[in-house]
Amino acid sequence: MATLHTVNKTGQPLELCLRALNAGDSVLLLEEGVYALYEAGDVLSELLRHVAVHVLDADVLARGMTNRDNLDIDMIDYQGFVELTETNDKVVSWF
Amino acid sequence: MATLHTVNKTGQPLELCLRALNAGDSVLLLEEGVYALYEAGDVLSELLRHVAVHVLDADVLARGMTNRDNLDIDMIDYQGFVELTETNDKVVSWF
Amino acid sequence: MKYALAVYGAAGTGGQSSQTALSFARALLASGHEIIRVFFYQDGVHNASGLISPPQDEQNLPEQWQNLVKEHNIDAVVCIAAALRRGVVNAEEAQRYELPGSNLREGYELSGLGQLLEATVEADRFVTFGD
Amino acid sequence: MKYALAVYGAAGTGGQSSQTALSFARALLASGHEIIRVFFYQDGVHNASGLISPPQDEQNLPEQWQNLVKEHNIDAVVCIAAALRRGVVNAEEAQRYELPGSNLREGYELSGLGQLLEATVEADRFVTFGD
Amino acid sequence: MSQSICIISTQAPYRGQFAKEALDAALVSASYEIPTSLLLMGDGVYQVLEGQSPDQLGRKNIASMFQSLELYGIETVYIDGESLGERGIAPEQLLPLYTLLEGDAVASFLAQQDKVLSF
Amino acid sequence: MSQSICIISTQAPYRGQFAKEALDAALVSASYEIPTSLLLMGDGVYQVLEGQSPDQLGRKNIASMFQSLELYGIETVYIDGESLGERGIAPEQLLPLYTLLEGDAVASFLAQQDKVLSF
Repeated sequence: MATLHTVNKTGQPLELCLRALNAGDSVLLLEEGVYALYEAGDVLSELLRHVAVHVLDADVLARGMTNRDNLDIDMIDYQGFVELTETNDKVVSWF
Repeated sequence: MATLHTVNKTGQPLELCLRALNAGDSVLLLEEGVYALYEAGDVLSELLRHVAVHVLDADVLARGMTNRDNLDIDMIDYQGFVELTETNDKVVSWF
Repeated sequence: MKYALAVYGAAGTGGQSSQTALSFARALLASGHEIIRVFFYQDGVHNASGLISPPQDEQNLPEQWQNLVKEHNIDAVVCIAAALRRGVVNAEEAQRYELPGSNLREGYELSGLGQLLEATVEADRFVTFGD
Repeated sequence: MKYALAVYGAAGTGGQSSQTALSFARALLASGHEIIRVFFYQDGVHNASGLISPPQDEQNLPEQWQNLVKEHNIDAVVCIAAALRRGVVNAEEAQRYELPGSNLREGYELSGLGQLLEATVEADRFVTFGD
Repeated sequence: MSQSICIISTQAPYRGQFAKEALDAALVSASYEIPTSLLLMGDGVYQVLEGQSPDQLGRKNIASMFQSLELYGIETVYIDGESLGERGIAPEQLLPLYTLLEGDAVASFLAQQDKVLSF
Repeated sequence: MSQSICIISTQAPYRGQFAKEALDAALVSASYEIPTSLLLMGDGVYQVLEGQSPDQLGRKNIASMFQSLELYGIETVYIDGESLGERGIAPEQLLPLYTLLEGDAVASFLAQQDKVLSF
């Protein structure tokens, strides 16, 4: 039962998501959750070793965060978001 | 120019308030800001040495936080809130 | 003293600011202070909607606000830009924007941000109730 | 696959969830998936208000939602309890609660939380768009 | 319809209607005879602090609403232990109807659920 | 009416209308010839990150709205340095129209203001 976790803010939503992850899960950062690229670099690097982390391109571009793509996080569009919901068995939203 | 700072949440509002305080200012914790009694005990103890900290009774009672009154923070009602706005020169709201 | 208040939140949704502001306003008046204006901004504009029906076992904050405004003849201004994007309109705006109806309670005026700044400067104390 | 969506936020206020959910819904349909229900909850009920006029230089999300609902014949349910406390009502509820008007857009049904749970269970995938 | 539903509630008790809506959803779910669990995380743990008196806020007591869960066959509320610890809350300050999930137990619990609703 | 007004903006750029409303308030205030300053703190500092492209969100570019401030005589935007540091943002990633307030400077700056509006 792999799970897609969506995270739309840093702070509590991101922290709670981190403790709910199982091996094989995926994380999608969207809306203000993309600020994790700025605020949680260390956490993300650690995270990337265990689960797949994606960011939604529209939200990254909107906020001018492109200069942080050195973190090598997979940037996807809404089509990619849909595919993540197909390949995972369920979706949990953290907000 | 003494200032009354109202804080209605822990997290960013409380953190920003802390760095905006001058000697002689007052802080009023209200709404979800009263959870600072649980989450920021050390910060509050430190704070109490420099500025006057108050909590709004209606919000403390609503949330069942009465067992934390060992922190010796002044509990006031709305009348007391009004008085704080009289004795300070201005009000800054952190939310 | 002269007070001006800004209310940013709707009743019973999001934060608690509508309720807090109302209690504070009552305490102000009980202390003999004057409220020169209440400015309803952001989701606070919903407090002026006439279509809200809270559950019977909860207080009706929009009604209580309206009663306070009437009783004390308070200058209650609803930010027009915030109200239009949230669907709170009077008959005049409904006509201008060709909307199928209007819902602003009596006693409230739709107006611009200038009313907030003016009140801020004219008041001895300005208090924001953020949501 | 069969999807059910829950939308918790209003358009252009608070968070961004209304816009995100709309983009996701369009991408779902473009991929050939079926949306068995969209449940508008919390501040999401404002998306069904017919009195909203966003600024002309911004997109009109309530209108875009309504177009999507019509075009694809989507079962669009607005939580009745959440709607009543936020002032979003149809003619029937307006009469029941003696309100001076109604504002629910065409194409939306006011109903209870059972519709959310039913859709959650019946769908292959359930996605919440929190605000 | 033997799918299991978990309702996660992460907001403080009088923050909008989040806490009440999560409880409503749990009750409706259980009344449809769906296997239902309720999990409190983050600020959601404040919902079950004893001694709440929200009369002055004109709100109903959230803690007391938890008592109706049992009538619908929801006999325990799951609580993230780490969220308690972060807030310095001792288990004896809570309503006595919970099951603590410590460490990885939250993640494994969620992995077993078919659908998750968040509030 | 020589009172000074400071507008504090603490929310990220596309979170509701907070950022835009703070800018609107600053412009109206300045147009009334009130001495006006704008202070970004917390997530508010994200408002002036260069390179924002919010077209796909159907929103106007917040960063570009800052350019109208100068027309109304608001020649600098005050930024809390600590908020930048916490987010690992370098000053050169920002629009070039700010004054950094470091350490106690934020508190002393606020002490000088007659009225403060928060967004």
